Amino acid sequence: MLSLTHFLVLGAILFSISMAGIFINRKNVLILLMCVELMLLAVNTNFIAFSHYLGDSAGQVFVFFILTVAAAEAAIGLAILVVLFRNKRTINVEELDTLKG
Amino acid sequence: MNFVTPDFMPAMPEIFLLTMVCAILIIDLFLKDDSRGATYILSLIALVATAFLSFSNYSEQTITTFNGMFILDPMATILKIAICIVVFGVFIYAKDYLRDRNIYKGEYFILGLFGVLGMMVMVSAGNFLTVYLGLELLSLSMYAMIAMQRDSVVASEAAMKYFVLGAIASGMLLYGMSMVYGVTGSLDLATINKAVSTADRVVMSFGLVFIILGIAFKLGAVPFHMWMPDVYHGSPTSVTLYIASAPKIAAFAMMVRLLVDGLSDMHADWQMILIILSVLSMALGNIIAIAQTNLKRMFAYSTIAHVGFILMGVLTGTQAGYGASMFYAIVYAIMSVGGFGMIALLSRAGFEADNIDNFKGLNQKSPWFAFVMMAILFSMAGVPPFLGFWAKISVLQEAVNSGLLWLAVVGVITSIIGAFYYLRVIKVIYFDKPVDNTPLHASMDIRLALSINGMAILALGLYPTALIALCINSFS
Amino acid sequence: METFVFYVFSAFIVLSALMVITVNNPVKAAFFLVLTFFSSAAIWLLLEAEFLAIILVIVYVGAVMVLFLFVVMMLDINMAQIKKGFVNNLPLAVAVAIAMFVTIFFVVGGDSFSASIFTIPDPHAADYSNVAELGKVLYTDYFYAFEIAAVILLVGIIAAISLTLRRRPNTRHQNIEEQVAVNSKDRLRVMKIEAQERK
Amino acid sequence: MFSNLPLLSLVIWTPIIGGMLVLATGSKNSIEAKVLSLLVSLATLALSIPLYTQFDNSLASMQFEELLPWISSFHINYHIGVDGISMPLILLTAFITVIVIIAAWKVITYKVAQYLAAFLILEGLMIGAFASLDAMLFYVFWEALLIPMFVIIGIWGGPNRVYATIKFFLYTFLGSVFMLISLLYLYMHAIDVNGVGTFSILDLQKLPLDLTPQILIFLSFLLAFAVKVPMWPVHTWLPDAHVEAPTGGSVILAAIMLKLGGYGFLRFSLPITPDASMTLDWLVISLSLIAIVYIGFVALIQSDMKKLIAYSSISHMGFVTLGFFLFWKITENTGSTSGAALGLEGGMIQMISHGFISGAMFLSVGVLYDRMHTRMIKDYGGVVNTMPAFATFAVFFAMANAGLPGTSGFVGEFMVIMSAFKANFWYAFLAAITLIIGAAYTLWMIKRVVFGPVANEQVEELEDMSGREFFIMLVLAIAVLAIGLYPAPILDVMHATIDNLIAQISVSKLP
Amino acid sequence: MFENYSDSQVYLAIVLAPLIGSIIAGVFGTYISRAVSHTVTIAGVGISFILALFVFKYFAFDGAQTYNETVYTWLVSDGIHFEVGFMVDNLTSMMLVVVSFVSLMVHLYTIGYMHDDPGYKRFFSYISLFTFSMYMLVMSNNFLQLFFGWEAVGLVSYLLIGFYYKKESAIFANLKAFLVNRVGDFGFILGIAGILMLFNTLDYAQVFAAANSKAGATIELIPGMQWSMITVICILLFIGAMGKSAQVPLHVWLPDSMEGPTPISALIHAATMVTAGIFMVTRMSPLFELSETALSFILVIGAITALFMGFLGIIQNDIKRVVAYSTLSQLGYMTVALGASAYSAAVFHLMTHAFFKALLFLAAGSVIIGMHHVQDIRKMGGLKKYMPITYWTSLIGTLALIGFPGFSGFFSKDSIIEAVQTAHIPGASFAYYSVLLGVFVTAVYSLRLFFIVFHGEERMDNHTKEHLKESPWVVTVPLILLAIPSVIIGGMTIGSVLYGDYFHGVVFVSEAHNVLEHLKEEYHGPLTMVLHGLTSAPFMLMVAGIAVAWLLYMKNPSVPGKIKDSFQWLYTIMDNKYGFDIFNEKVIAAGTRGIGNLLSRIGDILIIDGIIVNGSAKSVAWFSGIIRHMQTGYLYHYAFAMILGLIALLVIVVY
Repeated sequence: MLSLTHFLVLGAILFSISMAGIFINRKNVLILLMCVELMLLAVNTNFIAFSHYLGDSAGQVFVFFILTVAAAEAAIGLAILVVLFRNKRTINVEELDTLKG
Repeated sequence: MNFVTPDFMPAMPEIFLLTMVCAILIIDLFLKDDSRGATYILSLIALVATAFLSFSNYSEQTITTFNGMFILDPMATILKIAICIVVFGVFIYAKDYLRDRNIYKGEYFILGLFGVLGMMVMVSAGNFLTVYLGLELLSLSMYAMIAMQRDSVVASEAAMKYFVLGAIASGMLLYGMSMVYGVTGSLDLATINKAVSTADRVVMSFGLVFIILGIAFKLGAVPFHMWMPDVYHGSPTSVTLYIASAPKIAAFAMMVRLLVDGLSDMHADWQMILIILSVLSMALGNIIAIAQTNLKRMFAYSTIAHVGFILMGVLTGTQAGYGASMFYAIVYAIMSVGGFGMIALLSRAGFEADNIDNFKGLNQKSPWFAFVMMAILFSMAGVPPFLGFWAKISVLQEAVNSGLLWLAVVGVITSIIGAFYYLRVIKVIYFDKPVDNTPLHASMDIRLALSINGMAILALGLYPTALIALCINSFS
Repeated sequence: METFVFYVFSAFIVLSALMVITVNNPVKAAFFLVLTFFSSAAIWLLLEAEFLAIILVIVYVGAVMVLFLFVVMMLDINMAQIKKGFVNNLPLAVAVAIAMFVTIFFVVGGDSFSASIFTIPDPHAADYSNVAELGKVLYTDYFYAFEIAAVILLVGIIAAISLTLRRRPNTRHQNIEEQVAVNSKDRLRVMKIEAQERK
Repeated sequence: MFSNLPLLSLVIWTPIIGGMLVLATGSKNSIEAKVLSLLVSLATLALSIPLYTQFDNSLASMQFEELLPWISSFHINYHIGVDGISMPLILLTAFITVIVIIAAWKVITYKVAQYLAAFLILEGLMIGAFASLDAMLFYVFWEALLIPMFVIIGIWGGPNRVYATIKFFLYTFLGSVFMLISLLYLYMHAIDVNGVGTFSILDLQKLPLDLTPQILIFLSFLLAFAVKVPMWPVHTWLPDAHVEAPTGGSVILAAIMLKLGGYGFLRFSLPITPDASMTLDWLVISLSLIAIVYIGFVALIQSDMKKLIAYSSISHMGFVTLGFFLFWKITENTGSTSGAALGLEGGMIQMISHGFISGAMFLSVGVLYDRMHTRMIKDYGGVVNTMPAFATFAVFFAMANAGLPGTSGFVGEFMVIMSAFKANFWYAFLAAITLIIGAAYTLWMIKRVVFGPVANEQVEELEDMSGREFFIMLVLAIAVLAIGLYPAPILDVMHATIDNLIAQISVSKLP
Repeated sequence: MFENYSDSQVYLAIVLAPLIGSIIAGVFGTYISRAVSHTVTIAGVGISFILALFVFKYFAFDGAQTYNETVYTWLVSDGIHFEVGFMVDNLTSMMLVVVSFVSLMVHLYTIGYMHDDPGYKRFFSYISLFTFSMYMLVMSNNFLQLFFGWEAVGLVSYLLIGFYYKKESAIFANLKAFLVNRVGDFGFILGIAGILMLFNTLDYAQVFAAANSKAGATIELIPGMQWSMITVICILLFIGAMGKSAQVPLHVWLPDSMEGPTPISALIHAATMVTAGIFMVTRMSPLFELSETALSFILVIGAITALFMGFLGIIQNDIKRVVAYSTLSQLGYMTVALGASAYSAAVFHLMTHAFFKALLFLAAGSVIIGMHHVQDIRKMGGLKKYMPITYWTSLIGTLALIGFPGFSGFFSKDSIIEAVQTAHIPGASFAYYSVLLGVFVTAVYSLRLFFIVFHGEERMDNHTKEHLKESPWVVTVPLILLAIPSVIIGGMTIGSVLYGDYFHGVVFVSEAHNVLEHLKEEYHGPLTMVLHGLTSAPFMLMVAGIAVAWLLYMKNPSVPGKIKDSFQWLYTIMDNKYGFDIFNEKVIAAGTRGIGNLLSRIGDILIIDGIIVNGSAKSVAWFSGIIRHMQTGYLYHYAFAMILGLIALLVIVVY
């Protein structure tokens, strides 16, 4: 039978993959944003799993809000990306190094 | 089902502010660019009124409402007032700067006020959910504000970096919250606090680390500080002003809510983590700041160092320690807004005064503002009789009282290193000849506000009693 | 049965997530992300979170991912550049991911969340409405949070508009109001021109 | 008439507020700024005189005490008062500031108001530090006075002023932050012992304390005060600061600020950590003797007059610290405490005397510098030919610096050597070497600068002192001579206090 | 006139009169004329001289008790009263007369000698100040004031040697004088400190009263070795005396001090100041008597000075330097007397020496005036006919100096020689032969000077010769007035001073050392002594010395050159004054500067400033410069830092 651990491990895998994604991807900011979405997915899975196994709806409500916020976040993130692209004509992560030191 | 209408009164300031922002948003739509002053004035009025409402809401007792999601206690009231006052200053300092750069738009003020709302939510949060939502409300407003100067390469780069890292950090915070939720079965901080003793220790610690990461990111503690120099540097000064000041107060509140209200039984665990962060922040912040030539960047590193001190108070785990940190956070915000305000003051159309060399010979151009800047810098360095000294003292005192003498010693050693770069700026202001002799041109309001800011640093330094007492009493 | 479903969709999730981070083309990545979301929705259904599963599909896939794709299409991204340097970063990424996973696994994979502590809950009755349950609390207990979420969305709107809306001063556009309000004096001017001698 | 006034507060705040007013006159009206600041400094001096005349010599307790709550959360009070140790130093401060302001009259032309205001504020802060009976109040004054000094050296200083100011500031800052930690520790310890924390110096002096914390606290105090005094090896900021500082800055630095370090030993180190002082007195004594001898040698080869005088200051301040820490060695050696007060009072009078002499020496260099714009010894020679009046004073102060009996410079050295002999012959031996080296470097400089044939055309064209300069020198000379010939009045005010101090430090504070 | 001599106002008047004169001439110098300045100073000294005579009479003839009163309390510390006060007894009154008399003569003489000098008023101010200082020294009733006077005379000496401040050599000499004196003072102040430690008071009377009871006190200078405290104190005090009284090796300043104007050489560097050491040791006789070691040390130092400084007189060509070396040698005699516990003899010689040596210096000054400030004796000769008064007074002085029987010097010097002969402490026999040989040497250099200057070939240039004439009366009168005591004072006073009870109760001599008691048995009046002197060894040596001088410098003036050529190495040694100056300059002065340089360069600049201070600052800055590159600007590095931090914290907390 499926125990809570199954879902948590799934979440952990997703979380780790998103971490890996942040490192592998050094060229495209968009994919970084997608990695963030993956991370949130991992969190959501965790919350829902807990909610289910605790028999408490709070976790689900939390996920609801996370989804809401993530949507707004994505909108703003993409808007910033557009602004960035207009300025630099690139979204290459490696070229985002004007500011350093 | 029986639904009890919650008590709205404690949240009156927030409700009022939200109403005001919406009103301003609509009014702003109908304003032409040359009458943007109305938005500015209305925003200032909104802040003052909010601060006043918060003040009138002051209560010694802790009041909770909205099903425990909203907490009103003395700390919340004081911090809200502080946030309003600081942002009030931010708006004044930013006005000329914005106008000179053609970004004098209603969105700046509206987003700024939304950020204030977010901070107020954080300050009053009694639930993981409200902490998260307040944090996101603030963060999203700030991301947008940074990118607002759309033709600036560095601003968009800063916004992007802040956004990505901020998203990662909040993801991690959420991950930690999910873990804590898992073992305690609740999102309510008070409930969690009761459940900690019976909860699984390992998972709790695990979640705790993620939560601390979220806090530390917001505060800018090493090693979660990397965004700060770039973002402070890249943002338009008008926005740096904002990011660098009030949000630290909110971040402090978030730390208190999560760690003290929610996880005080885990004190031993988070104390250890915070000690590490504190030491790293103080050391690294101060050391790297020495190598900076950009003032905004330097302040960013100096902020990191200050954060180390803020952490030092909280990690003692004592009421007095929290009070000391709270005092420090407020003081930091006042100093920081003044410091960036000076940069805004000296900047003009087509010219950013964010290099240390831009301050050369300020004493010749304007002895008064040279003095104000000196007060700010000495205050940051922790030299009496300026306010920053008392902040350092309170925190160090609590560290010593908790037997963390060595940490206090680390603190003072790093602050000696810190004194060096502040002195370098003072040196430039006072001892060097001006490079260009363009006189200062700034409106009366910014001059007045900066003067009051500087004098507050001195006056409160001479008589910090009331402020300290307020902060300390918030926790007892 | 549930176990089987879990493993199948988990495999989908993991694989597609891996594809998201490894493919070069952001469009492909977006589609793999969509796949991940779909699979997750399935997993969520296993956890009796029907409303959220639906929301995930509708809001995320329907709105957010479309937004992503829209942006990808809009931006003229140089694909050749993106391909470089992938292998160099792989070992580090894998190391970090593994370290992360091992650390998390140590905590969640242990006894803390075993079935003995978190007993598998009984499935809800058939007339159980996840939506109703959430709806009930959302507007009562979570009223405050709900309002804040609304504000956040407002901020998202304001931000997105103010960041991306470009007023082009040089573009020609009609102003109906102006056209209608025009009168002959504005349009027609009678000028008296002095006769000039031809040189 | 004065009995109802908060005299001490007036003495502290008159110059500070006066300084603010001077600042407010702006840089345009330099003459108004000058007159105003002179009046303020004179008023301060006048206000400080009742401190002496109404002082009760027979009391060891604090007099003119004022106590107001300040920061109640940390039990920090605005608590001020004077005893026989601090009162003379306050008078000295008020006096020297008047001199400095007169000396600046014609010399400073750049941002006069700021310059004078800085000195007035500095004066208030220094007096505040001397008068503080609350450790945190003391610390506030102690640190705050770095700021005007920093500004003074930095704005009106020499070409290498940036290095000097930053070095000066960081050195002293480094020294004092550890003291701060110690004070915080003591506050906490007071909570442990009495249940309530305190920063009151007098209460801290009564606090029982284990040896290990005492030693650590002592070392932190030592660092703070040693930097200020300065003692070898934390002295290197002083020559740089002096060389770069404008004349007035050098005068205040040498005459008053160094004394804060010596004062700190008496007010903090000895009474708060007597057992650690006993354990580590060898350290202070060694450092003092090194300062006296080593620095004497270093002074000998200086080619810059100000540097030479700066090193000479360090060497002379070595007597102060030596005198302060002889108590235990004397009791160990002779079995009686007789002679200890001699050392302590000798140190005190050495501080006061050094205030006048070093001030006068720096002013003398200033007189020359204002005319020739060089401080190098080699640029001078035969000044006596063109400036006979100046030469007279220069030789006089040089002799005072060399500790000639009849001048104030002798009194302290004499008393400390007398006391040191009781502790150990070799202490006295090494200390007495200053008689030779001190004379050597001072008079060698005089020989090269003042005496001899006219060295060059610039010297040929020198004008003798103006009436203003003459007046300053004369006043200082009279002071130096008066103390040298009749030091008893100054010593009488401190007997009770010093005896009390000795009684305090002879009792162990170990619980 | 002054009925009650115990009235302190008399003593105050003695002290203050010259001080007031000095202040008037010095401080108000610009406002008064030359005449006023010399009048007031001479009046001041004159008053004090007259008062000193009365005081002398009071003590010497009226047999007054010792006067010991405090004028004011300088300071009180630790219960110890440091006071300024006067102690006047027979010794003091005699010193007062000598000092005031010589000083008065010098004041008068100065009117003539310094006639054309621009520093006229300054000079008068200085010498009056000196007189004041010397009074303070001799009248002191405690060690503190003694030290004050001690240093004050040093100060005036410094000012006066450097009187010609434009002259490099003068300002070098005064620095040297001050510093060498400071070396002595270094010992002196330690000695005073020792006194304070042992007796807890600096008052003479109390110290002397307690001296015997503290004789056994010891001090551990080097761990494990106990030294007698009294010996240590005495040697330290004597080091002070060595500086002031120019004993080897602290004598080097005295010949150089001749850079000062001649009246100074007479007053300070011959008659009074340099004898302060002798006076001091005599004053401290109750202490010195307790330490044979110290006495022995004194004896040997004195003997070396007496003999070897005499040798140097033979080869000097500067008229004043010859006299200066003679002074050194004579001071050696006095010191020898001290060492032999013949304090009275020392003071007696001090007195006679003051007169004839002042006379010789002033006579030399007269010659210098006549020669238009040429001081090289090789450019003189045959001055007898031009300057008769100077010639005759010089002769008297010379005879007194060489101890020709009947002259004052004879009585004092012979007594010393005999006293040493009688002494038994270690070093006595060395001292005896030294002083004996010294008689011969004294005769040689004195007569050499005399013959070369006043007799023989006239070697001056014509211009000088034309203007050569006897000095004015202000110069010659003091010469004559000094010549009188040079002749008679010895015979007149030897009976009471040496063998009478003049010093009874003033000078203390322990039974074991009491050499004068032995001599007293053989003493039967001055005349017998003269007669006896004609047959004694010193007389023979003196005659031999005169003969040698006559042979070498009158009869065969070419011989000295040949001797010099054949003993070149010896001459070189002597010409370099045994290398003391070279040693001081090359080793001590250069060494000190070297150490200073070393400490400054290596200690301060390199180690403390370079490595520790700037080094740490630089290393922090360097580290900062390096570590700032952690902030690469790359997003993934930032994220990496976060995740690494996260994992690290997880590892720390969870495990």
